Amino acid sequence: AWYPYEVESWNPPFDMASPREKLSYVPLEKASKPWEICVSFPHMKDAYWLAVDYGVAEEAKDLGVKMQLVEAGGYTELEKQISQIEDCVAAGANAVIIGAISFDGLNNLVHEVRSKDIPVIDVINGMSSPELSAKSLVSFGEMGAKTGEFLAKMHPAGSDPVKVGWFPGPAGAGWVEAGNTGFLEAVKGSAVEVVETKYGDTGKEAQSALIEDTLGAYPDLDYIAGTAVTAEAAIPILRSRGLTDQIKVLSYYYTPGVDQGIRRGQILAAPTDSPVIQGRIAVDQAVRILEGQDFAKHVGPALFVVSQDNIADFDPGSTLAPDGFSPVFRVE
Amino acid sequence: MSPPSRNGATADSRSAFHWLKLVFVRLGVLPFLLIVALVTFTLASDNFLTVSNLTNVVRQSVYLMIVALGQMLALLTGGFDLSVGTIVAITSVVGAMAMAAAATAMPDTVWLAIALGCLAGVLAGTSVGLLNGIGVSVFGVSPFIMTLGISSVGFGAGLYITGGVPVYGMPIEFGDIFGFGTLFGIPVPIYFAVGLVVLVYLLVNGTRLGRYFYAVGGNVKAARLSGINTRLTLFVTYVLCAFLAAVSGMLLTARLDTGEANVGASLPLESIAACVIAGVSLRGGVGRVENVVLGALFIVLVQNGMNLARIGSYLQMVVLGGLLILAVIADQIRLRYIAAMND
Amino acid sequence: MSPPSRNGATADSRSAFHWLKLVFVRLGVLPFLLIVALVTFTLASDNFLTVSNLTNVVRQSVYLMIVALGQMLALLTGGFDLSVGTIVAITSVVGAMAMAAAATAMPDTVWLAIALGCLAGVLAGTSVGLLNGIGVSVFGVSPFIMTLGISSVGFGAGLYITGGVPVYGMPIEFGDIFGFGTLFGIPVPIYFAVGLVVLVYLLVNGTRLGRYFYAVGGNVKAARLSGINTRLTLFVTYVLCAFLAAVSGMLLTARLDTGEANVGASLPLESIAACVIAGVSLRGGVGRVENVVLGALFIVLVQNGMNLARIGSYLQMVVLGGLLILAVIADQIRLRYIAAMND
Amino acid sequence: MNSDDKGRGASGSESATLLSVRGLTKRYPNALALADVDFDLRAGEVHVLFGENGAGKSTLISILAGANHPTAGEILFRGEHVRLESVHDARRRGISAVFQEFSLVPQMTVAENLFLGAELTRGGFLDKRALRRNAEEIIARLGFPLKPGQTVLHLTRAEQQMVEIAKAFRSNLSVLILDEPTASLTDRETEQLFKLIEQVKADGVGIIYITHRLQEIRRIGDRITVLRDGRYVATKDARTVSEGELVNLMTGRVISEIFPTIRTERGPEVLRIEGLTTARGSPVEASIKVHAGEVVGLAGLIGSGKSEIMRAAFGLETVTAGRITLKGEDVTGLSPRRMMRRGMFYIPPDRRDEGLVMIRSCRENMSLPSLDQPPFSLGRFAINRRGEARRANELAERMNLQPRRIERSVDHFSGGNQQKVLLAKSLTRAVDVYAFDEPTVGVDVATRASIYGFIRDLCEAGAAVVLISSDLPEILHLTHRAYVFYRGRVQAELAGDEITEENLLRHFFEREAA
Ligand SMILES: Nc1ncnc2c1ncn2[C@@H]1O[C@H](COP(=O)(O)OP(=O)(O)OP(=O)(O)O)[C@@H](O)[C@H]1O
Ligand SMILES: Nc1ncnc2c1ncn2[C@@H]1O[C@H](COP(=O)(O)OP(=O)(O)OP(=O)(O)O)[C@@H](O)[C@H]1O
Ligand SMILES: [Mg+2]
Ligand SMILES: [Mg+2]
Repeated sequence: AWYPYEVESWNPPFDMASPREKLSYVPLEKASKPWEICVSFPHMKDAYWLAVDYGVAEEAKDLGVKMQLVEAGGYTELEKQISQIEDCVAAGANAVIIGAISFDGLNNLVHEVRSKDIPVIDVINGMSSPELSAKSLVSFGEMGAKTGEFLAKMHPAGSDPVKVGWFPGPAGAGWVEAGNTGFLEAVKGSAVEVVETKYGDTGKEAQSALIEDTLGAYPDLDYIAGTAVTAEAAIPILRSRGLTDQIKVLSYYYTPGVDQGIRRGQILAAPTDSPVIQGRIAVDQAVRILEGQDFAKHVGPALFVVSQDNIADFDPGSTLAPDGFSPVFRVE
Repeated sequence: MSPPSRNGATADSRSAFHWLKLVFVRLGVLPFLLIVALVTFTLASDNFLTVSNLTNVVRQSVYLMIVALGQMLALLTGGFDLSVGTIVAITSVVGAMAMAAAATAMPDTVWLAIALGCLAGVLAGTSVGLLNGIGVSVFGVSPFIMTLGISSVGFGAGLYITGGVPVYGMPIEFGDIFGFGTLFGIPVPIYFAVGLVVLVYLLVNGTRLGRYFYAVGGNVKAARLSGINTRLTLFVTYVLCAFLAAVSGMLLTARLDTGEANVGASLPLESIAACVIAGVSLRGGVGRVENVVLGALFIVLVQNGMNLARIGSYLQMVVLGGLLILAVIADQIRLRYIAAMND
Repeated sequence: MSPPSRNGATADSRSAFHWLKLVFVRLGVLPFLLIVALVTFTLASDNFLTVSNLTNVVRQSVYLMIVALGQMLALLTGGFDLSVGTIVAITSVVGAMAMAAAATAMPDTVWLAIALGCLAGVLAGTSVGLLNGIGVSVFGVSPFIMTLGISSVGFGAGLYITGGVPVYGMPIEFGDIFGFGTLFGIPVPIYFAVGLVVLVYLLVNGTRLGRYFYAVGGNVKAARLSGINTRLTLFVTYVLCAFLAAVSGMLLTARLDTGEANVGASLPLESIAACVIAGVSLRGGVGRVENVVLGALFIVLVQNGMNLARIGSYLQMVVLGGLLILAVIADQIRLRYIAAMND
Repeated sequence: MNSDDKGRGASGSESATLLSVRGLTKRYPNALALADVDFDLRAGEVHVLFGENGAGKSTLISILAGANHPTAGEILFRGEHVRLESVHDARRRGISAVFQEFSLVPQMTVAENLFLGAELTRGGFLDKRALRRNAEEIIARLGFPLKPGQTVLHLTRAEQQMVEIAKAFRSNLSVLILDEPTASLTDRETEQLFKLIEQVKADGVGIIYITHRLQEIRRIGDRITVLRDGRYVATKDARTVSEGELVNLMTGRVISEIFPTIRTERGPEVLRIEGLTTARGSPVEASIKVHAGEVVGLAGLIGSGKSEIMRAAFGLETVTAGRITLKGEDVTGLSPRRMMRRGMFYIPPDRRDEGLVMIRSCRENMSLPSLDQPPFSLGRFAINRRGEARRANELAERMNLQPRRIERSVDHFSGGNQQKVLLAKSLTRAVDVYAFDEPTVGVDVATRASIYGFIRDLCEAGAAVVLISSDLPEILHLTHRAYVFYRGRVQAELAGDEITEENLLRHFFEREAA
């Protein structure tokens, strides 16, 4: 079993600035009845959300509830996400778990859904609505910050300055802006100089082009830090240019490609926010609320950085869907 | 056509078939597809055929429908508008910013703030159409490229204005009324959609300008030689299209309660799909408002039905793509029938 | 045209202008834009005008260029192929899976595994084109809708196969050679691109089939009445277009070192933009291979230059959109010159 | 080509039947285009097909050319049953056709069009040099003023017609089908074509020739078959049959006079064009003037600028020098819309290209120019649908549209009937100056008479009519005054009795003779 799992809990909830305490999260054994739970994701096109899918689907099976997953197809599809959640509720969902496309844009919807007495759980991305029933997430800002801290610790102020190319992801997406801010804050005051911030779609070819162009502009770069796709794309490029030893790669979240990269020594480190666990906890929270049990209102797995030093002890089951897992949209 | 004969069952069934065929030829494949969809989804999910769900579908389809109306105008004249998504986004951002600013400046006059915000948003969106119109009519740039280029420019500009962060601070009344309000049990956005549909219907079918859309799309040269100001017509087309998209953008903003630069990316292709499913020709000169309304409804209905029937989203993509193709094949057959029936 | 006169500076400058105008009319606006871009970016960034960066640009443009060649065929016949992105994705996924499986099954024969993988990928991609071709030529579905629908279907299918997770496990030699290898200092993908450009050039300009692309795009009815098998021509067009996209997909897979269902989303519009910038008409029947090659190069060059010149990504969108429109306006002016010169 | 000039030698009943058709029927679901038609063609004869607009002539030949498939009936070619699957198939057997509607690819050059679908190749690749050489040969043989490298897009309708004709002459011919090939040609090119027809005839080629011009029948026809309402009516010897009889066979009634006499009460000058030069270089410094109540003819060879002067006046060309005055006001450079509002109407020669919105209905096409006026308008912006339908019906009646279905889209009508819709457009609003550019292209004799009738009515009601025509008899019989154009310049102005064939023709060629 995955539990007990070390998580942090914010109190008062829904404020990331609140003091947090460490908890050992233990889910319910079984639900009392097969609740219908609706899960909405921004998309299901990459390994990150696949991991969350794995988490919610497994937990739904473990608890014996039904799960229906909808995905909007991308971060530009806010209207579609709203429609899909409405449809889900119309189809008789007892609880809704949302991986939000927009921080504020779903508040009205949350209000509507809550007014029908349906619990709404915020997973992964975060929403600003005060009416949410619970949150199972960490701040992506902290993911960026963890990565930045990792770098800053290696290159504290006063040491030789190093140059970093920073690739936070598609411009305008909430998690990207948060990660960007966190990262930049964390490296401030250290010997780390962010020489270039390049936004771009998280398609591998787009990131490849960005990396190549950045290498062109900064032949003396020391680090490439960015999305998992960036990190994965960087590996063959560096290898082909014989820069593997000169330029190190960091990702600010964790995917199977990053995992493999770290194990092979191609990627230096990446923080993990245990997305599988976040998914599991969200389902557990939903069931607890439905059954009127005690629940933690605002929790998120403790972040930790996986690097080449500690990868041997790292259990990817909290972070990655297993090999060969194919997306589950429905759990009966 | 020949009067139905009256002897026996075969003749009856034949005349029923004939009648169906007539309906098909007059109204196209959409009514049939809608019926098939309704029946299928009713069987697949208990929650589908309920007043609340169907109301929900209609309300959800409002945004696509209004945009598709504008898109239809562009298609009628033989063009495209690939910038409708950007227009929606810009309207949303500018409208929200203006409304929030106005609401802060004069917290007591909420209505004025709302009105100002809407005005600013719609003006901003429409002015994108102005650019499209100028490019297409004055410089003769092909609509595909003009609107594609503008959509890239506009999207960049929208992100630049907001830094990618949603805009908040609009009066709560705005969302409450225009996004979520109901009147006589019917959601407010539906009234807007109905109003605009009626207006566009009248415009297209009852006015000179409407006729000119068809003429310009059917044969620009002939239109010009018939004394039509074809450039002006094209210009107006893109402005109107942008205006409709902008209204849709404001309604969407009310629904979202924030101004978002990240909305509408799928609207250009979806609105074109709605039109084409409805039998609007991509070559220009052919298309009917009523069908476009049905087309938009159909697309949203199928998505809703599949969600209710709990079909996985990968499969949904496959089904939607397939339906699109199917609808056009059916329309192709219909055109052959028409050529056969011959008026 | 009149011979340049020979008296004094004004005449000289006039003849220089005349000469420039001639170049403009013959070659279009692209050479000028390329020169302007080269000069601008050289001034803006020291790293731009280096052999390594320019090689990099050419290598980056390979994928878009090959896809644009295929897109050009579709545009020549008066169609579109909006499914090129999906074709690239499907090729990548299927090719990578087949290659990985083959490599696991017979770890000693790396080359066989690579060959099998490439074959499987290209076949899978091309078969998507087969569907497009059947839809367009047999059922008469408009290419816009057919390829849009297929692209939705294919994307759903691709994601279904992989769940969005990259496909790993290809032999390392594949990426090392076809993605990153160089031969005489020139990246291997460039050889592929050059080879395909030459082939397509010969096909389009030297063969009957090539002529038929233009004829079908220029006037289908006339082509049919001239005894051309227009359906077969259309069918071949979409299959060829898909084949080219598939080759590009395999090369991209080598470059990315993984099979990805998420690549290529921007290719349809980008490849159309590359063609249109190059003067390919969206109405069909007009376009030249050499210009399309320049068009693809230009788009990638500008992106690269802006990255080197450290232009923010929001502004990049604005610049790219603006350039697209500008290029087409210039082409419009060129057409007017041509009409005036009247050959 | 061995042009042993033995005249019409090969013609006559003794020569073999090349192509014959038995019981041919073509049913469009709601229209019977051909009903049980028999027809045969001998080697070395010109067999004319004659009949009203919509009689089924084009349908018949499109079946023979493989472009269309019959519902019933059989085709025998050189005594054998054949199924002509496609144009390609027919052409392989030596059956080559010039269709009424052009089949040219506008973006391609003349040479490329000539060999479209039959490109010469060497080792799998196009043999461009041979292509150009052969194109030049064909053009030279035909004597048409075409350049192989010209893009078809930039050609006038007449020039396109020549390309179309040249296309048919390119291959191993045994049957040549010509559907109104001279509809846009002037006499000179027509003569050229006839010479060619004589030549191939001598080689034993059978020619099916469709025309509405009676003088042509007499000039080249050997036999003539008349169709009416898709049915076979009669086959006659072209040299002995009288015009009256033909018209009677065709329409079932007698038409006494094709050309009416138009009375003229010359009113004030309404249109004056002075020293007009356009950007395109034709016309050059041309001046004409037109008075109310008269018909002014503009004649000249192809490309002489007779069309362009009126196009320029109507705002369709860029004027670089000169002045256009309409009813005393300077209207130089105004757009077609403004010109129409001020009282001028121009009917273009190419109905498909510039005249009609083919996919829309007749009603919409007819009313298009006048939606701003009653009975079509309702208030400032709206359309009066009922008034529109009523007026459109009246016009269809007046123009004798066949079939009288105003809601049908224009492209489902026969060529001549499309022309009627085009002309009906000019009757929707009252204007002072009408300019008709080749108004009777492809129109049958009876309809032509009625078109002339309404030109007369317009003129007698006090309007000014400019008639631009390549058809000399029209200029001869209808106009009160005529200008002859030559290479963009006004070569001569003839009035009244001076307008004779001899005079006109002299000015057509004068410069060349000099
Ligand atoms: N595609 C079509 N669909 C339906 N009816 C058609 C179609 N094409 C032609 N017809 C009908 O067939 C009949 C014969 O037309 P056809 O073009 O053969 O006439 P035609 O003798 O060539 O006339 P014209 O002298 O005007 O060219 C007409 O009544 C026409 O309306
Ligand atoms: N669209 C065009 N593009 C280029 N040149 C044109 C075009 N239309 C006409 N011209 C040229 O302008 C000249 C005059 O054309 P115009 O139409 O006035 O001739 P026309 O005497 O009416 O002959 P036609 O009998 O062919 O109508 C011709 O030399 C022709 O080649
Ligand atoms: Mg005809
Ligand atoms: Mg003319």
